[in-house]
Amino acid sequence: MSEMLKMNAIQAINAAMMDAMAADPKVLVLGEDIADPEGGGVTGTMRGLSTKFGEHRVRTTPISEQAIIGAAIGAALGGYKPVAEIMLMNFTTVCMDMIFNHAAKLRFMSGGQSAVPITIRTLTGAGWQTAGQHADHLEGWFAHAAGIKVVAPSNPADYKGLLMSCIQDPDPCIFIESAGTLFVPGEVAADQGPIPLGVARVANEGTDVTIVTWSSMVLRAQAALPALAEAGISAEIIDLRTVSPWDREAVFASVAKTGRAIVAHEAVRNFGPGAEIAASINEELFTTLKKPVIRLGAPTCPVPFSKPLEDAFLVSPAQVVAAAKSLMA
Amino acid sequence: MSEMLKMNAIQAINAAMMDAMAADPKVLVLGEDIADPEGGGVTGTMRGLSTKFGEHRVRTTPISEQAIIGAAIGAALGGYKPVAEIMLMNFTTVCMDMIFNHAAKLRFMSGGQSAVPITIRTLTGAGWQTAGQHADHLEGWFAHAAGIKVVAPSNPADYKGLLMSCIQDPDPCIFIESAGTLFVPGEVAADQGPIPLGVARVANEGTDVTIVTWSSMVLRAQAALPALAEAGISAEIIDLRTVSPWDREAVFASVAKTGRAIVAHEAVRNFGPGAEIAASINEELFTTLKKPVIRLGAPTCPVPFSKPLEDAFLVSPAQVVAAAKSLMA
Amino acid sequence: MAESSTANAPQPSSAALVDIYRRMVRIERNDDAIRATIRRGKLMMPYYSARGQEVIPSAVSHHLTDDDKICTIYRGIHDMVAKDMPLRPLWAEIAGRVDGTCKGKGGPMHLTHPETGVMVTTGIVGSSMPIANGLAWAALLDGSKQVTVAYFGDGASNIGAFHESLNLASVWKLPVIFVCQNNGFAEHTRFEKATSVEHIATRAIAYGMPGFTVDGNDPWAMYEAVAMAVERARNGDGPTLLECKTFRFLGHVLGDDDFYMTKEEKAAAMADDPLPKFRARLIAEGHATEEQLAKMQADIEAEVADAQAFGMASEFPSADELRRDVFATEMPPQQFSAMEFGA
Amino acid sequence: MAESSTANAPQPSSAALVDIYRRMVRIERNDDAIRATIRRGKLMMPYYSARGQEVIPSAVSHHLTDDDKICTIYRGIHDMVAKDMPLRPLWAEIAGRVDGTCKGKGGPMHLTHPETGVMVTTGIVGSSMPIANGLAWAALLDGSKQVTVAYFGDGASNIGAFHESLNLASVWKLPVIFVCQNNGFAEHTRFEKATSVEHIATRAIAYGMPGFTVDGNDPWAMYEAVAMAVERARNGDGPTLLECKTFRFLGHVLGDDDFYMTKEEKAAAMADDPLPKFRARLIAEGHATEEQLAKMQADIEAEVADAQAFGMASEFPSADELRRDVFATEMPPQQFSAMEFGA
Ligand SMILES: Cc1ncc(C[n+]2csc(CCOP(=O)(O)OP(=O)(O)O)c2C)c(N)n1
Ligand SMILES: Cc1ncc(C[n+]2csc(CCOP(=O)(O)OP(=O)(O)O)c2C)c(N)n1
Ligand SMILES: [Mg+2]
Ligand SMILES: [Mg+2]
Repeated sequence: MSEMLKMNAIQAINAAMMDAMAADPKVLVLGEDIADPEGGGVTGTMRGLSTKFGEHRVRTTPISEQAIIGAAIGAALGGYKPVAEIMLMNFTTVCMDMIFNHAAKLRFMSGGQSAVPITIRTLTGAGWQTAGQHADHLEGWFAHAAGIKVVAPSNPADYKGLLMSCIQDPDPCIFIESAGTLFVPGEVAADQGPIPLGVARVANEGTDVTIVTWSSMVLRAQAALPALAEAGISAEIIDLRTVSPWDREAVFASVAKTGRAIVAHEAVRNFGPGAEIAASINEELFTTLKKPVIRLGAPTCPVPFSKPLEDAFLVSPAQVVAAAKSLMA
Repeated sequence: MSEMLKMNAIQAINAAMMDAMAADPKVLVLGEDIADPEGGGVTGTMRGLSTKFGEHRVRTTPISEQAIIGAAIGAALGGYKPVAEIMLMNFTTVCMDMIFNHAAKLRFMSGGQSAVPITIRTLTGAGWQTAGQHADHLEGWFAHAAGIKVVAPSNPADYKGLLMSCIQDPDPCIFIESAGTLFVPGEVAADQGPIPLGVARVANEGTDVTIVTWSSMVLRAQAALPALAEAGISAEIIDLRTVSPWDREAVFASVAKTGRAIVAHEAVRNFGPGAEIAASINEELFTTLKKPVIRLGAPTCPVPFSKPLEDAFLVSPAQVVAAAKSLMA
Repeated sequence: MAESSTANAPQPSSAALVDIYRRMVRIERNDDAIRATIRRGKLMMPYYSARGQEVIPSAVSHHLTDDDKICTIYRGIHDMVAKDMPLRPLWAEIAGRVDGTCKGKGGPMHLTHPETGVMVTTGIVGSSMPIANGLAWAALLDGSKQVTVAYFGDGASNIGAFHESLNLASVWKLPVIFVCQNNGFAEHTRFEKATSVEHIATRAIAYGMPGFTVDGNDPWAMYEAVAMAVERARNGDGPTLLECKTFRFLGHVLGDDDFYMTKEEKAAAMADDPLPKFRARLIAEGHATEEQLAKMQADIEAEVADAQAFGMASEFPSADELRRDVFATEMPPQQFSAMEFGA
Repeated sequence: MAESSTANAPQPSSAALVDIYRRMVRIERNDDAIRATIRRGKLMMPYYSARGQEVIPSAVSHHLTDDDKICTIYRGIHDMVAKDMPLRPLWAEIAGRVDGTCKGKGGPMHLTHPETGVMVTTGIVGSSMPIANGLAWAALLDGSKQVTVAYFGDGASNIGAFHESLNLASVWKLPVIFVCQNNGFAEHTRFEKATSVEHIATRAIAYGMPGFTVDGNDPWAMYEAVAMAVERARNGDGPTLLECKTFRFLGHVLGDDDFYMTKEEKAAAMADDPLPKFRARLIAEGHATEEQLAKMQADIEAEVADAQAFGMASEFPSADELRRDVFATEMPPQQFSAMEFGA
């Protein structure tokens, strides 16, 4: 086994980019402030890339998200593998046409002639008091769109391995970096390579309740484990890692075993991505389920500024515990 | 009871606009080609308005959807009730920031100081062979967004009454006009007034299976009724009319009665709005349900051009029948 | 504000003029056949004819090779035909058949043919431009001399994507040409009612880019303007904005009754039809003979007839096609839909 | 290309100059207090200081009344303070408290105060402009003389919303003023690296609109340019684009280490701080006395101290606030979330 390195998600993203760009001269990077004269990205994830690989491959852009995604799509049609940064997920709303009507559809609409192997990296998530326009988890929108894969890691090793897979993938991927996961250190193998998309990870084994989750919510579910153990509840945490297409087999296998399921995410609960997973579990395991699936997600409101409100907005470990207890009752 | 008029949805929309503009000088209209010199809208829904109420209140715009929704929001903040047309629903992707980050959030982010009583009318739906970028049903996205109401009528009377309610509503509404419903005539009372938002309609009473649906899919569900009757299945069709917030009481009451539910819509099934409703039914009526809820929706692909593919893309009455039979089996 | 094109530009040879004319005839004959087929009820589709705008893409494509790329729009079949896209897969596509260039899945608004450089056809106003930039960036990285053309309409010059694209192209000095086909109307809206500037080419000033307003119905003016823009792009001098003034004879979409324009202006435009005018001048000035052009037209008509027959005879795709080309890998049914309840 | 402002414009009176200075001091003293409070760990928020940019909104607001509206951005507290927004609800808001102008729900990036015309504060680059147009349209319909100002940065001039907004404002002749605060940087990106034109004001040509590049740190130049733009708007002559050149002393966001600029350029800009310069000139030219300005400053400091104390003493909102103001009607819990599992 290779040496294990301690790093956070930012460093893991950087390592993935370094590896990917070194391995494949077709990999490009573009986005606001991402070249080194501008700091290698606002959180430093792209640091060093333009110095090492040149500003022709690593380009800082104007604040023009439609032009960013358009340039990525066009370069992809020209044979490249661009990694485009949309600084925050809420800003995908100014370039949603390029993502939804073009990147995601060109392969299908062209009858397979046009591949768009782009990766859109984007940061989001509540917790930093950035309020209503900087923290929405919109993976549900992208999961509902045909033709784009939705990836949302929770830990540094997955950040590295999944980003590498997104870059190599022949289809467009949106890669979601969530605030709550960004500075949490973890172990990453020095030679960590691609981790396949669409394959979930068992973040904790258990027998009583399955918690299906991803991204920042994985950490909050893990934070509930001591209290769950104390309550005598053995929880299995399935970290989906890829929200679409999601790992149906892994989820169904776990719920078949436990007979109880919680689907939890940071995104708003109402019409959120958890509904698909809950509905699917009900469809597949109707007779196996001991209790109806519980969905946990943010309340139906914009992300609030005030700290106590922001705390209340996020699904807490205590809510996870309460949900699990109600399933065991 | 007032005189009943025969009209289609286009005429009903026009009638709603005429009434609303005559009743309230604060009602404005803006969008591409919507004044009379440009034909009163591409389908003629706005015909006659600018002639009657003046081009200061009924303004044809440039092809600038961000500017359209922005102007609507600003005019709303200035005390008006603008009805903005985004010609087709897919074009909401070029102004999604204005809709999602601004129209839907300003009331909350301002702590209640800013009301944005705008109505966004938009046409969509497969069936006209307009292919991948002109026919997506994206109500699931808007339903997932806090702060905006999502209305999707199926028949002329509802078109009129619900549009009037959207215009009067103190909050932003997106009003979805679906191709399949546009030219189907129906009876509308001459004095048809507002129909409350958030209240479903029983489109067909039945006892065996509940079909929860809206917009164009209501017609396809109704088309399944003869075959269902032939199979001895008594189906209750609930036309939600408002997708968000939806009428939970009406749905739960019907499913409590039938014990079987189908949720059907034209939108893509995967991570679609039906998932929320199916998941909620499972949550509320877990022990009452005789079979798992079935969700019907479009396959996970862009809307195809070729006629046989477009036909296969849409949920057919036959699929509804097959689903109902499987619930009865 | 718009610069007018330079005096010392290259003049087209007879061969060049005849080549431009050939592309125009191919566009017109094909357009005519499409309309006839729709009218006979044999083709079902929204059709945005470009009748009257033939000169623009013909002059543009004359200066391009198969390696050069175009991104075009719903009103773009003329652009593709000018780019020498083969007509058989085009017809099969608009008929929604498996032999269509997009297997019938894209249809007329999304025709794609990478071999001849037809990279993207979009139905979203303004969206040809951001993608064209990316193709041009790829060409720069490749070190090729390849040029990318983004076609769009006058109405599209008011949408955000136009602005972002021209700015980026200028800052990155991309080998791209922005060709605005200004036909005076956006659907039913007059240019003046929606646009704050007299000449769209003036907007080039806002991007430190050369911009020219050209008579898009004049093959000589177009030849010259495109030659210059292509040369700039190939020399690494960056993008150019060409505003090409023209007129669409058949309204926005087939069936449109043109109520929004005066009979007089339409009649005047049609009386000035660039196609017969150019033909007459080619013969009068000795660039071609009557026989030569008649033969050319007959050949083209045969090509169109063959393509039409081919397209209409092709099979419809099977419903399995819905699961293909969503991703590179075929979608497994369970990720796809509740098709198990299908009929 | 940018026109320079006219020679026969009105000159500011002493009272006007002192009023502009007052607004500047209020901005600066308030900014200083916010930064000090953040540094003491008493306020948690992303803070985009506008230190160095005080002249621009002060000169603008001098020409406005409470009925006139502004739409501003995340770096916009200076714009609000210049508009005489009261400081108590401002402080309570940035502290996330119930007495905040947005009940603590919006925070510093979404401060709103309709009574003083602070209509929208947006965190999305470019989005102040489309909304400002609508307010201006409403004013036109009302038949009022009300003016709307849209503030934005140099980086925002490259986004699509800028283009759509200026075009619409021009075509509709809206009483709106587009005030670009060009501080030379968009986050860490230099103006030149992202922008294809030397002067943003040049872009006004693309919209048939007057555009001026003004020294945004010169109160006299700003006074004059704004006077003209406001007069145009009130007279029904339509929109104006003002590009106001300035510099932000404290980087993009508090904590930013300015690595992307040279020490020299920063030092030069700070040596040219408009605030002490203006103060000295006010006294030297006899517009105000030392004592008068000292008293003014003391009063402002007292106001700021009071607001700060008020804000920090206000209560935090209760979690029920999450269900309020989503819609006009409070959300019923079951439409809202799975809060029943809450803790
Ligand atoms: C973003 C967007 N908005 C609106 C439309 C609807 N639409 C289709 S074509 C068109 C007019 C475009 O006019 P122009 O750019 O002048 O091109 P032309 O059709 O004249 O060739 C409009 C408004 C669209 N397709 N995309
Ligand atoms: C649409 C969008 N893209 C990106 C961002 C992230 N962002 C916030 S401020 C900023 C820089 C803006 O620069 P400028 O317009 O010059 O204003 P300044 O901050 O200098 O006042 C960026 C890129 C954003 N908020 N919105
Ligand atoms: Mg046009
Ligand atoms: Mg700036």
